[in-house]
Amino acid sequence: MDFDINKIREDFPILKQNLYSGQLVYFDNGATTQKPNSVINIINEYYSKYNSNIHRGVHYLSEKMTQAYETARKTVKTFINANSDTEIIFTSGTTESINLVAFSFGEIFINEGDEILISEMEHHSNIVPWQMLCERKKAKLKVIKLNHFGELLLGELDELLTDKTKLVAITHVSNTLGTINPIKDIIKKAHAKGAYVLIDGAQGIQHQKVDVKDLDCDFYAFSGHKIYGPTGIGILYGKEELLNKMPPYKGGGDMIKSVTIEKTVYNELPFKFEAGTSNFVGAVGLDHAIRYVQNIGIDKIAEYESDLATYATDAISRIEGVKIFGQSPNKSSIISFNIENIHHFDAGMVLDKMNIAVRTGTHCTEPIMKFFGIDGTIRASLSFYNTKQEVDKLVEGIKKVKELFG
Amino acid sequence: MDFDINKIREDFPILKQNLYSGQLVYFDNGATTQKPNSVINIINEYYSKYNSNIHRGVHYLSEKMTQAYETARKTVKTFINANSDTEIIFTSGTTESINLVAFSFGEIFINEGDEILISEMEHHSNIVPWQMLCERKKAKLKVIKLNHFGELLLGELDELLTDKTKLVAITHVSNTLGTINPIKDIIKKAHAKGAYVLIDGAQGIQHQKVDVKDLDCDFYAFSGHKIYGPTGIGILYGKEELLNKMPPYKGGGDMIKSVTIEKTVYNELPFKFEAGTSNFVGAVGLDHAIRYVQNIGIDKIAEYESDLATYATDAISRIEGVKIFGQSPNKSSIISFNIENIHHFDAGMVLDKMNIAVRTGTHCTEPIMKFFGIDGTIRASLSFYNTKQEVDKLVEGIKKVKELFG
Amino acid sequence: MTINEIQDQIIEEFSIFDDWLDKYNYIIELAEDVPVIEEEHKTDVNLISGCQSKVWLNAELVDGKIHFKADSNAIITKGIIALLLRVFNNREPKELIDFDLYFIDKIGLEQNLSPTRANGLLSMVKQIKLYAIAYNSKLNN
Amino acid sequence: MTINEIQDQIIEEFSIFDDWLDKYNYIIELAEDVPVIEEEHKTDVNLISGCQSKVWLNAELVDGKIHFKADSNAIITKGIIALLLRVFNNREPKELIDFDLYFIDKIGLEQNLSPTRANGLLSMVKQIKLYAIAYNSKLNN
Ligand SMILES: Cc1ncc(COP(=O)(O)O)c(C=O)c1O
Ligand SMILES: Cc1ncc(COP(=O)(O)O)c(C=O)c1O
Repeated sequence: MDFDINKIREDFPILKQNLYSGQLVYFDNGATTQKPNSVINIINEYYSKYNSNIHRGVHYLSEKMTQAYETARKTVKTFINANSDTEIIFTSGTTESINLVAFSFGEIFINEGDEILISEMEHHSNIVPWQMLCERKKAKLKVIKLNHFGELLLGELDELLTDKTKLVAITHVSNTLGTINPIKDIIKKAHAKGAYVLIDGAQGIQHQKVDVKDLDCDFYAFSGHKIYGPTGIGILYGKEELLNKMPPYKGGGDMIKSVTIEKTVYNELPFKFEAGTSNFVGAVGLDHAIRYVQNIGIDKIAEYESDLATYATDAISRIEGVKIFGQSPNKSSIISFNIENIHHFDAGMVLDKMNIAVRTGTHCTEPIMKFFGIDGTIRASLSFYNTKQEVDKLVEGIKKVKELFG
Repeated sequence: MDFDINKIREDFPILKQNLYSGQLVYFDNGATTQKPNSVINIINEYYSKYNSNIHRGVHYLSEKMTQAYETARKTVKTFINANSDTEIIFTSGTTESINLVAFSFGEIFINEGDEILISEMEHHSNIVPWQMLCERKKAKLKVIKLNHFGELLLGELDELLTDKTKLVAITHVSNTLGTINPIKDIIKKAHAKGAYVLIDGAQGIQHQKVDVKDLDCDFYAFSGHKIYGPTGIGILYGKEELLNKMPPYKGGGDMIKSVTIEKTVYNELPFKFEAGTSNFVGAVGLDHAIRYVQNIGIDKIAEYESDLATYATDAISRIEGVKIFGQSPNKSSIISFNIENIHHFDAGMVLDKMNIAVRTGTHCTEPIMKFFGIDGTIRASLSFYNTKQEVDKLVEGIKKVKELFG
Repeated sequence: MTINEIQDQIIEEFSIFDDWLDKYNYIIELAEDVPVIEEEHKTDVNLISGCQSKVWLNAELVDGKIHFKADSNAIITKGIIALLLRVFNNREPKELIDFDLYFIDKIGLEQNLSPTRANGLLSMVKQIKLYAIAYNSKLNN
Repeated sequence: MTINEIQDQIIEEFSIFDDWLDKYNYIIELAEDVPVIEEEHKTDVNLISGCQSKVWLNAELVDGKIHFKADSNAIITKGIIALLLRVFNNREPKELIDFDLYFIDKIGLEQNLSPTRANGLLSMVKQIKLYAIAYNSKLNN
């Protein structure tokens, strides 16, 4: 299939939206992505024709909905090349996936004095759950530091990894700096020391091929809404052997085999971790979002986005007074920057009025801000439906901002 | 407004669906409810026009989406008459709401030797979280028993409530027996003993007026998908004073005020309990579901459903060999029954082929099954869009089942 | 007859039904043909528990062939068991290791063997295969 | 002038803009009018923290009137502060206890005072009211 940007843009109704004085330029893809018609329509269709609770139903609709839900699981399994369906847990998003591991893995694997290793570039969702776990279990949180290009100081990894390190929780791609971490190496080193590894894939999965078998990660977490799917659905991939050892996270319907007041027997994987009514329509939406990505081809997407990011980085960095944060050669299509003497919030407000949606602030990564000694950035995060013309509008916008506040 | 059943049915596209040999008769409303066009359309509209991540955005779409999300919170607040928006927490459903309380309330209020009181008619989602908590905290789980009408033996409440009882967790309406519990009395008695009360409102909220201020409950939990809203969204109401004392449940974005690796300051209510990207489109869907219910009027709904349930109970119980489980005078529109010498699963399969969707099995309430010495029932759960003609079809279906297996 | 010949025969038999209730009626009749497991063999070991219906399955190797006995507390499930055993019963282990079970789909009962339908039938088919493998290696030792 | 007279005046002034950037340009100019809080008063006590921009507000009662000084690290926020202080500054406490703030909506800046926009402005308006209440009860004692 050819990568036809005009045809692709046709698939996303919101991109035709007019804001104040012209067409939306949506560069806030790191926060959430837009949905293709195939996703919007399937949600509509399932609510209109097949909506029914899953798993325990004897009737037609329930059967149909259950099949769609389990098909979604298979789609995810194939997409990330997991060994089996049972390794794919539906959650409400990356944050819940990480909290699930922090609780359930934590309950059984983390004891007083153990260490958990994260990095200075983590999203709060991959910091706070570990802080909470460390507090509960009297364990220690350790940190891989950054350099000024926004890369991890992996030279220090050998020292940071000790016999007490039980888990390394690291982001695949930094949502603020765009840095793509060499996770395969990190996983190998951690495993050599006997530590397990969780990858926060919130910004990884939608931009490049992820093969959990090849990576050999123990957990991989991501959100549906960041890969063109609906809100309220996410994935935790976990190795079956580990998931089997972990106690359940939430209790309720569907995660049990039998219940008496005295004793409850938990269900097998993946249901053990899916308590209560799942977001089954959300799962179907995610299924179709992934199919959409597969249809284009994740490698084609990566190539196009990389090209666009290079173009944007080049254009933005030519503007005088602009400083880009995150300059690793291994970068995703996320560009964080500030304009000299102009508050990021002021810039964002003016860009907004020029119909350009960027994010401003700390992007839920305060430790990165502290490292760079700033209190926020302007972040343009690009997706495969964005264009160079849109980048040009952003450049124009930045110039206008400079003029206004100059 | 007049209750015009034909007009109402027009609002639900799925009700026109043809299955094997005729129009769907959907009597599985206890499992999940169908969605009116207003809900389906608003989801479509938000994904097509306004989709954007909430709370931290400086741009138009983000502002728009945030407002819609916070408006949804206000709608819920008004609907259940809470004191303030800050008492309305968005969760993924009843099960998560209860687990949140089990964890966060549990962390601070439950100590070794304390007691939690539930009932024999609880859904697994209101049993297992408490079992898990009791195991973690070495607390004790106690149970209010049933009588053969499917009512709670509240005479024993005075003995069951002790100085050690910290929480009573009880369902508003039994999803299997239909019993409407006298929760206002139970709450009063529990409070008199110094115990807090959580009400599982999964089957309560959609069928009758719920006023949390009048009830004076400490927590009230329900699911969006059971009140004509989308999947993946639910509510926890909690008294502000209590929620303020409770530590957060999940860690991540949006629930923090500031994060350093060393120390995290949590955000205020309700955000403290909403870690990560919320199901914001789901919240908007729930908003419109509640508006739909408000437009008809919850009292009108209750009246119509009560009438329909009486008709159905009467008709079903006239069939020879049918035994109804749950015969409280205070009943919701849920009718559980078995047919003599016929397995509920066989009956369900045949009814399905007659286009009638009922649920069969334990309905996630195994302790009720144990109490009645059965391993399942056939459950018809009725909603305001069902009709007497549909009930007649069910009666016909049951007769056919008897014929086939007779 | 081979496994496939019997499957084809069943498909042929079912081709006359164009009404679901007639089909179920026939399946209900078939339920009486199941070589019923003795009460004392209805033990937990032989129980294949679905969430919705229970299935018991017992196997014995007699003269190099596997004799199955089974039962279910739901009649339609039991009727389908009758069909399955008509195909699988009294065969040599090696015949049961690698087969293509297609008749269920063809007669429109695929829902009953879907992994999401918790009636125990899919597990029963898996169990039959496991017995076959076990007995086969026993015979070859 | 009364609070409302000033509000009407501002609405009048803004009515000439039909372009957002012109409007912002004007607000940016206004930012220079803010009675700026002294650096030593930019303490945590005076900080109203929004997630996106910071706002400092200091109040003093002089001759029965409240003198406000303020600042922000974002210019547009500061410009809006200038407008707010034009309305609220140097008034008797009782004037500031119960007022209807309508000009922000009318000039199209309502987003900046929405509870969901974390720029500190809404908190600042609340803070102004709190100061007024406190000083008022002080005056009446
Ligand atoms: C009484 C009761 N409680 C709790 C639940 C769980 O609700 P959910 O599965 O939406 O979390 C249900 C629904 O099945 C229910 O009927
Ligand atoms: C790197 C990273 N991790 C985790 C998250 C949290 O994802 P969600 O909010 O969908 O749970 C995000 C998204 O903001 C992210 O960018």
